[in-house]
Amino acid sequence: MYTEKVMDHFRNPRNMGVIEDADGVGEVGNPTCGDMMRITIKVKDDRVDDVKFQTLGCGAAVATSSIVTEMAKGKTLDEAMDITNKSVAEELGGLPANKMHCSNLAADGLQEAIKDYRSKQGGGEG
Amino acid sequence: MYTEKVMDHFRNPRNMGVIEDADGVGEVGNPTCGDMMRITIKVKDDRVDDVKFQTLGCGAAVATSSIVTEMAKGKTLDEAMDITNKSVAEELGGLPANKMHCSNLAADGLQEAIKDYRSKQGGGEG
Amino acid sequence: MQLEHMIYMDHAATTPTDERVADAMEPWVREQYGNPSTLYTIGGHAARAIEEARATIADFLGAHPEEIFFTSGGTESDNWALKGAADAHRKRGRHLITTTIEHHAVIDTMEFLEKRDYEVTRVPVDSRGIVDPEDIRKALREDTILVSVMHANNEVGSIQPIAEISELIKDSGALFHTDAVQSVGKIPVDVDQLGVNLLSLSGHKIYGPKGVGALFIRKRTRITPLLHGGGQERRRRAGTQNVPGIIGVAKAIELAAETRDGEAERERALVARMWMGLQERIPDMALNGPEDPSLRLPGMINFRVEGIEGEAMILCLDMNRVGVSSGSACTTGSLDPSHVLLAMGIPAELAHGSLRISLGRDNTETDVDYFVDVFAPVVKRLRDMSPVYDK
Amino acid sequence: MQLEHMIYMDHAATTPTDERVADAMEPWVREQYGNPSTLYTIGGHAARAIEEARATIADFLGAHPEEIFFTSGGTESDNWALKGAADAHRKRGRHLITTTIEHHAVIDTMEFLEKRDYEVTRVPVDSRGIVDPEDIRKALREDTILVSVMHANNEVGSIQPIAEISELIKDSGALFHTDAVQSVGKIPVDVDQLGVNLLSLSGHKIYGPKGVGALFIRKRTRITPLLHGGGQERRRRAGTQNVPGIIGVAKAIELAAETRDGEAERERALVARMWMGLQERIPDMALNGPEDPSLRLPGMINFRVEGIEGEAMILCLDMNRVGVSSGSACTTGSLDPSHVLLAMGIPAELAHGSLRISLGRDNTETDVDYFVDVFAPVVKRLRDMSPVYDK
Ligand SMILES: Cc1ncc(COP(=O)(O)O)c(C=O)c1O
Ligand SMILES: Cc1ncc(COP(=O)(O)O)c(C=O)c1O
Repeated sequence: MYTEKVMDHFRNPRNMGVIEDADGVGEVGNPTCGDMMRITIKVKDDRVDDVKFQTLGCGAAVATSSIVTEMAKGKTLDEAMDITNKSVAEELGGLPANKMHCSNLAADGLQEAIKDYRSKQGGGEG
Repeated sequence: MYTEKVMDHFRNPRNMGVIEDADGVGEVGNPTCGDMMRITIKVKDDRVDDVKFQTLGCGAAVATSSIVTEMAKGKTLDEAMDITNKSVAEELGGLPANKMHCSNLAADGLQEAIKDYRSKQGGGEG
Repeated sequence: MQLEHMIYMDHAATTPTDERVADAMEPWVREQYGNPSTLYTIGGHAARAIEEARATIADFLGAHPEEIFFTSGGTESDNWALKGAADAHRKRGRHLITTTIEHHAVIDTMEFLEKRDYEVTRVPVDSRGIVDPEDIRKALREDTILVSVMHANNEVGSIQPIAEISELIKDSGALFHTDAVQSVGKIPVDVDQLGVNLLSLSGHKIYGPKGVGALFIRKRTRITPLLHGGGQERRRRAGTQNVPGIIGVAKAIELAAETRDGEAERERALVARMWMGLQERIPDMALNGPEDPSLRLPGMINFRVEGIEGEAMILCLDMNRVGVSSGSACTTGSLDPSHVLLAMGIPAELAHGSLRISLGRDNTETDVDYFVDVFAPVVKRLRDMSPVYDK
Repeated sequence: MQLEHMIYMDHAATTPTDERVADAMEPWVREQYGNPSTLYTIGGHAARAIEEARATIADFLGAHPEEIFFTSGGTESDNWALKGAADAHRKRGRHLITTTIEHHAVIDTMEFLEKRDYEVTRVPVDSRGIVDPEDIRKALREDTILVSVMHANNEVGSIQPIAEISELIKDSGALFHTDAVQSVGKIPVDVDQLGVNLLSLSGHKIYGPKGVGALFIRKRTRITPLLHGGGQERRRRAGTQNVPGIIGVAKAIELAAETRDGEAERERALVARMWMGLQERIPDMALNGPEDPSLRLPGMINFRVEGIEGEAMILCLDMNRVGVSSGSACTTGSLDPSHVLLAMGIPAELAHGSLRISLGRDNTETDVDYFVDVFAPVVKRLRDMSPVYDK
């Protein structure tokens, strides 16, 4: 049911873990729903310098988290904010219909992390 | 669906045909219903001396006609009148449920033939 | 069980499973037992195989894969189409239209619906067993929600003017169902050309397995499920799928796609040869159904034989190792003669004395000639026995 | 497709077809293609084979052959039992009783009936997943026409007190149906001992074929057909019978009769060994379902693992060539966690993190030990990845 790319990210998740002294933390989802992600980012020169994820959830949840870290790394914060759940799913070669909503939160998680970083900066741009 | 005995009587019907100068003729059934029998008998000393059948109908119709001639031959008329459609079916080792009614008329045909004979005798016993 | 010697001429009742179909099914019976609804590898294999099968069938019918739903056979497809459409549209209307020559899966379902507050109009057919599209149109009412007309009749083979009917009723808002169980694989069946919303087919009539079929449901057609439960078949038909059966029906369709037109021509010639032979040898018999072979299923011929009865013919033919069916009541266990023949105006006594021959891929000229040779004496024997035939 | 290396532990989803079953079916796929409703020899062979199969199944269930009706599987049997009984008795009442842990074939059918003017009471279960017979009795009303309680649950394996329930409700006039799809072949199932009027079973859960099942209908039980049409199955279930499937399910029952009790003991021991092994290696997990193994299906165990999610476990296990299912939503394509686990009072996050293992005839101690060996690191890996587990 999953594409090879989804399974590859599930089998070999990229950037799994926590950045201990993160500049921003984003948490989305909820264990009651069976899906939860935590994205931590390190920001340098208004760019996503490092990003890691932790995920509780199904194959789609893990794969979207993994790939969103790859997509975000090195991007400016504005560029990273433009990553959507839809573009994440596309990057994975598609997700099963019933996974489009429930487990496809990774872009939201990244955005939350960036927002968290920005709010800590007092709403400034860095 | 038919017993071996039914199929035997269907394959090798006994006493098939018409007695040209019959003492009694019985006709039951109706081509519209798909089943019709004609039984002709020859009576001697108040016994069924000879009996033949003609049948339009399914396997059960043919087999019951055939066996009723065997059962009747040599019997006194009173004994022959006691042959029922039920005893015919039993003699054949049973008939499929849906054939118990439609195609099991042979005893009726025999009785009609005997009645025909008796009525020609002016209602007397011989 | 000397099957190798049997001459089977009852392909409208069921067909031998093609060896290539049986071979295609076998791995899915033996090794590939995964449940298609599961997540691990063998479940995925089964799920993918089902989707490929769906695509094959869709392609053959000119439909989209998402419009094909697997069922347990023609009867379930018909029941689902009728009850499902009737239920889903009950608020809009309660009137259904069908014909007098449908298969019992439609007739009996219509009767059931009639007892549950639906109203059914049964449009008659002509003496050939063909419905007039105008009669369907005239039967339409404001509250007609479904029209069901079979594509080809299973007793006499008459082909119904489905495309013409759909043209006439397309603006009425009624759904249009056709039972194509007998036509699929034998004559062209294209859902767009026919203009139907719902179409039933069955595996075992096309050299495929028994107990599996499909219902075509055109996109955006509202129909209530008949089997509720698990999420299979995109939540419209619950139940763990019959994976080998589905693979088998798709393989059967694939083979039909390759051979249909040539085979139709071959069978039409065989039927013509048989009919010619029979007419030469046997007096007092007549064709049931359209004279024009193009209005009939290629391998099918139904005829009536004066003075004798159908089941007796079948049994005598079986004694000669020939398998055929009759239009007679006895075959179905009911006392009434074929409703199809009666609807065509054939008198009951002749309906009782009718025989259906349905040839198939395995029949040859030799079979046909053998049939004529054994059938002529059978008729003579039964007529000799008959109290009503004395010509 | 390295199936030979796969360790299959999802026998509650479906079972491998026993070779002897596949062998028994094969002639009926290939040579013996006759339609059982026809009159000639090969039709007769099929008809007789079906009646023998019916007798085998009846015998196994303590029923009469005339009480066994073949269907396309457990889902159809459940739909037929519920809709058929509801329809036939609708004039007497409109109230139905069931439990909160039924299979979707019952749940969804009940929901459908609810939308069609029936009223449904759903009796809850305790934390083990077992219903209290008293609660069923209390739910009875004057107008209750049907009670449906599954015999053994398909997610946690809990066995329901069917005989006790039938004792309590037998004077109520309500029909009693049990879905025995999971229990048949695994624990004793006798229709008189259980005291039911209707009982569903399915072929593919007992090493038999997919797409075939049966419904036991006790004599004199009124129930409306679900599939109308031809006169098959004594006019109660139309449709050309799936002859190979029917032969297959009977063969499966025959094999189950031979091996059931010994196999149950063997599987109970395997499950105990597995659970012991898992508890030694993995912290923070707990059993879902009855602790007492005699209240559970022999080969089944369901447990929750804190901090991780079911589908991820399944995928990781599949990477290790182990096939299992989860109580998690993701397996069914819905977003909600298992309704069974929730009904037992298990919090949603733990229901999401639950796994069902269902062992079968082909599993060995080696398989069980292998499972424990690969599962422990899977849990560790997923917990390492999890934002909610940091013990
Ligand atoms: C026209 C027609 N419709 C429906 C059916 C029923 O199909 P099945 O035998 O697969 O239930 C048949 C065959 O019996 C048929 O000929
Ligand atoms: C308890 C129960 N009932 C019904 C069914 C449905 O049976 P089938 O898959 O044969 O439709 C299943 C299996 O899926 C089941 O476990």
